Amino acid sequence: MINKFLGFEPDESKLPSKRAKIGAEIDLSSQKYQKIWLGPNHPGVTGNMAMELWVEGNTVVKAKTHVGYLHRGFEKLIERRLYVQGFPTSIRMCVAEPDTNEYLIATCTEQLSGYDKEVPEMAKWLRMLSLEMARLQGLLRGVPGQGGTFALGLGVQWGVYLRDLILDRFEELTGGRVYHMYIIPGGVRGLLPDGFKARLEDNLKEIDDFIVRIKKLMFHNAVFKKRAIGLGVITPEMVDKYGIVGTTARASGVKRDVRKDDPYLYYDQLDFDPPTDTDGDVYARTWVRWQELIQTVDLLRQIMAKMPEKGDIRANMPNVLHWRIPKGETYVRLESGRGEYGMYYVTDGSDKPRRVNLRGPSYTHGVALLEDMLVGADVADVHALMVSLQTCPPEIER
Amino acid sequence: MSEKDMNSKVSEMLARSEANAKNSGKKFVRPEDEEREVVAPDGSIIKVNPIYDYFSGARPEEEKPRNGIVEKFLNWARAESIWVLGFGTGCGSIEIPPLVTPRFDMFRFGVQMRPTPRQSNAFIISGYLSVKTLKRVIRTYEQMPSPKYVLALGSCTINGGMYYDSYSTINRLDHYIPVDVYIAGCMPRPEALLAGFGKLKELIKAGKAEKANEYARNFDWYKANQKKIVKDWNMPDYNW
Amino acid sequence: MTIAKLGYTLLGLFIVWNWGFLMGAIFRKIGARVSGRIGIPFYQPWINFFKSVGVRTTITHGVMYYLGPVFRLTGGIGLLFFMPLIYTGDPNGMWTNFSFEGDLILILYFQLFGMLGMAMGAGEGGHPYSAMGIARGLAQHAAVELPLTLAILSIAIQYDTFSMYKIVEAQQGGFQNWVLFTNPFAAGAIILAMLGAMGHSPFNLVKAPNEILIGPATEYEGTYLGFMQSAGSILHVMEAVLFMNLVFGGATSWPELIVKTFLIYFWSVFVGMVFPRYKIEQSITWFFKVPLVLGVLAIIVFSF
Amino acid sequence: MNEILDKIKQKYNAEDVTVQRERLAFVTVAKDLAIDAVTWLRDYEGFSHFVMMSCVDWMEEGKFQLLYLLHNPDTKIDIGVKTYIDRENPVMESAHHLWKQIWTYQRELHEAFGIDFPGSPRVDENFVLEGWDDIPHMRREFNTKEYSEKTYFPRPGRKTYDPATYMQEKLYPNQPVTAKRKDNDK
Repeated sequence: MINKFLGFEPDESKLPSKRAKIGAEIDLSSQKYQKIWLGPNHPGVTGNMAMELWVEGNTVVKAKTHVGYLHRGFEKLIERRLYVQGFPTSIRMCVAEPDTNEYLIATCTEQLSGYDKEVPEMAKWLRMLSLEMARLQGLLRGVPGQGGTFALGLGVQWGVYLRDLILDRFEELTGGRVYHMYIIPGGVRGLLPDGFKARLEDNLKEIDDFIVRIKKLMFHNAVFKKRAIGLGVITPEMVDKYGIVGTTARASGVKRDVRKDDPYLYYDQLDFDPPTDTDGDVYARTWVRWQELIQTVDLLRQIMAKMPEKGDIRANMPNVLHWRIPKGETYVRLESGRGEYGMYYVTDGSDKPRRVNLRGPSYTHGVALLEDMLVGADVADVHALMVSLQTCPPEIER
Repeated sequence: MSEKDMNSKVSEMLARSEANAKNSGKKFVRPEDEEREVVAPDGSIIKVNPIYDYFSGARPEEEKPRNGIVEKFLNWARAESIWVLGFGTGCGSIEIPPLVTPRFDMFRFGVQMRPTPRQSNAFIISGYLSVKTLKRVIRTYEQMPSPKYVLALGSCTINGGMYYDSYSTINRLDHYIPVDVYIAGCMPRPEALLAGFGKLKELIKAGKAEKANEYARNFDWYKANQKKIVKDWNMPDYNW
Repeated sequence: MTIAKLGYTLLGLFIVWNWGFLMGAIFRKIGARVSGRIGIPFYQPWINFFKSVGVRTTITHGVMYYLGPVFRLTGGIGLLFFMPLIYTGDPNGMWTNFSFEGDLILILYFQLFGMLGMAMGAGEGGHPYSAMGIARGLAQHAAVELPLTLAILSIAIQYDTFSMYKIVEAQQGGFQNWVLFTNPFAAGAIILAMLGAMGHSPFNLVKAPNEILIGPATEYEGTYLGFMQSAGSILHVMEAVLFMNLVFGGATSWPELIVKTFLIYFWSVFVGMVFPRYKIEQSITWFFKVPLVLGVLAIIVFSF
Repeated sequence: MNEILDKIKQKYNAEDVTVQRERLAFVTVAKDLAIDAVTWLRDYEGFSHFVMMSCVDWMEEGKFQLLYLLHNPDTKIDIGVKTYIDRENPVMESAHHLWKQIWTYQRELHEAFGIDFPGSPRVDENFVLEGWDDIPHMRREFNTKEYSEKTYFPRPGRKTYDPATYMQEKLYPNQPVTAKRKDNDK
């Protein structure tokens, strides 16, 4: 009725039936299927999450994901904390790349209070440095981790060792190993320590070696190819339908990169081209991430070269304990290692935010997409599919 | 019994169980988990209570240590071979991969990961515990064979940490399961974890890590605390 | 005479048990070194064993449940009892154990025996992952057995005997007499089938922690686990001894046995270090390709 | 940007149009028209990427504000379609047929705010909580601190200070306390 009144008809061919059920239609009471639980106590799930699988032989006929094992109620907790108090809480939303949370909440408050233009140049470069380092440490765990899902543990051992080196650099820069609290509203907390660039460059050289070794270990490996090629294919049509972002979308040939689409900080001054692939299977996703590993190392070198030596690192901000932000709302996004990572932030003129809502890539990848992807998959491949979508449960349930 | 009789009996019973469900004040019992009667293939009627049947009806019992030197030797063996359950309950589990990799290699201290609770004797509670996870943690803890040890990571397990006011996470772990070693920090560094394992070894060798018996002794108190917060007590389909 | 023989056999069992533990530790250490770690101390398996035995809680799911580890242990001990460990030149001498004419058939059976026992135990344990693990294990074992049996038949035809002792005897007098060189097809089939029998990556489907927990052993704890650790160590050494006797000329002394079993076992660890795990259907297909063809060739060559 | 905003204004009587950034705008649309507006943006204007769905509790005004944030991958424009629904009887038309992930959001909002989306698959299932018997946890009137203290055995000895007063007392003990804060703990 309303459509007629408005003078247009929605394209019915694009709409599935409104009564569409999610998942396959099978008779679960027919005793033909066995129900097994993967998780929460299972070494094959990332983080703390559960998958309820109905299997016929080795094939999954229906899957349900269960989240909430890591629910802490961040969004509620931040509502009852001052802007600056909510900050250390918020960074624990996702542990895999905590710096992305810092950037989001800092930028949201800056944009709503009107200080976003006053963030000094040096601070922006340092933010980029810390974000790229966070991406690098995530990829160092993630790329060999995909081999780890097929029981190729050797790459994981090398990768986590190198990640420790990057965490050492974080420790120098920020004082924290995993949680840094480096990017704060108005700027960053500190300048680079003496000799930081040289030490980071040393680490990057080691990572260069590692990149070559992991290529030989994984991408030239017959068994890895046999298991990963053709597994969990995401077609380009699925990308918009499921809200797929980041490397997962890029592996299907859809170029989605917030750093290019909606450049933040100084990413428009850097020379890079997000890697893509066309196959959309687990192998392609891992391959894209491997290329992104090279690119991140390159970006870190570019950032270190272009970064000014000295400069202001903090904007002149009001007393944070009495900080009131006028009523407003915004959405800020960035490209994390897993894809578009955004935050919807609403203020109401008081000294506490009204609503903070995180949009993690896992929210769409880890529930709706994973459930549909698992149908027809082998039980042995469940872990691989989950890791290839970079599911990070804490950002689903927050 | 004829087929017709059987059918009428079944429908009668279904009606009765529906009425039971309405009358009983149990909120979170799903229809398939309710106490009900089923007809066996030979026509006899059996009472089943799925929740009771899924869980072990037996209380944990205190298991006395052996005598003298035998127990000392076994304690030494237990201390030098700590098998940790691979269950990342919170964000502290991101520091487990560094522990099993070249930098901090915990294997050299005899600490290994194990995928199933039946074969592990140490449980790392890695940080905050939401109520939903706590239920699984309790069940997992009860499945582990005695003697078993619990290491609690981070300030969240001590007093709630920065989630002290959260509606979803518990504040004090030692009210729900006994804790042997607390490792403070948010989150504790891998070195701190290794030190925690060192402390646990000292406790085991001194024969002081008998918290499994303490759990059995104070079982009622622990269960009362657990039941206070875990309202939906039926496990979804853990029926093995 | 029989009593002395039994004594020697039991002594051999003790040595094999310890050597199995030590070898397991050494290989875990090698794996650790490749990753850049220090790895477990070499005495860790013994501590693990004593700890497992000292666990206070025992849970049983029925008779079959605890017969599982017992059967597995029996499989290992059976292999040891009826296979000559060391060739001394005397068919009734020490270390030949209770080898007899036709023991090869019994040994082939004992190889599968442990897996069957575990299947019963895992079934009684009732954990769905145990069932999946054992189903994978039996399927893969069947795929391994086919090329292995063909190769062993070929060797039997070659030496016209089903006696392990005679096969070892025929290979004495220099490495040019080993089956590895006299019957390369059978040797190839056995060396490839060995990968599956040893159960290392890429064929470690039975114990696949990130897929099916730890497979058949999921429900076992305490003393049962201690038994299974012992059974595992004995089985590993005895399978290496089986392949050594079949292909690599047997051993004439303990040091030779230790070096040869170490190298044979190293082959599967070496492959496993750099390869991920196959899925069960891929694994079975793999055994039905090259190893099976080699096995068939070996039969054809020696039948005519 | 202005072009598309004008179209929405014209077609759906959009009010309260705020351009937050160069390529981000929020518009408010009546409750009955919201899903149509979203469908139209998706099918005809190329906003094919669904970014997120969110809800804000405006308790004082007795309203829930729902947000559908859409992104156009070609023009790189984001438009947040907002709509207000009654807080007493929160029911909203389901949009699960538009994008596959929306049913997850609707399931979460159903649990967190108690908003009903008739027809949405699995909307009644628990999302993050299990055995929750209090009011929906993300509503403003739900006091999480009180709930936690009542339920989870707080360890004695923990003190919570108001940062402003505490800092003033510590750093400037001689001056009278001025930084009093109205305690609006929620």
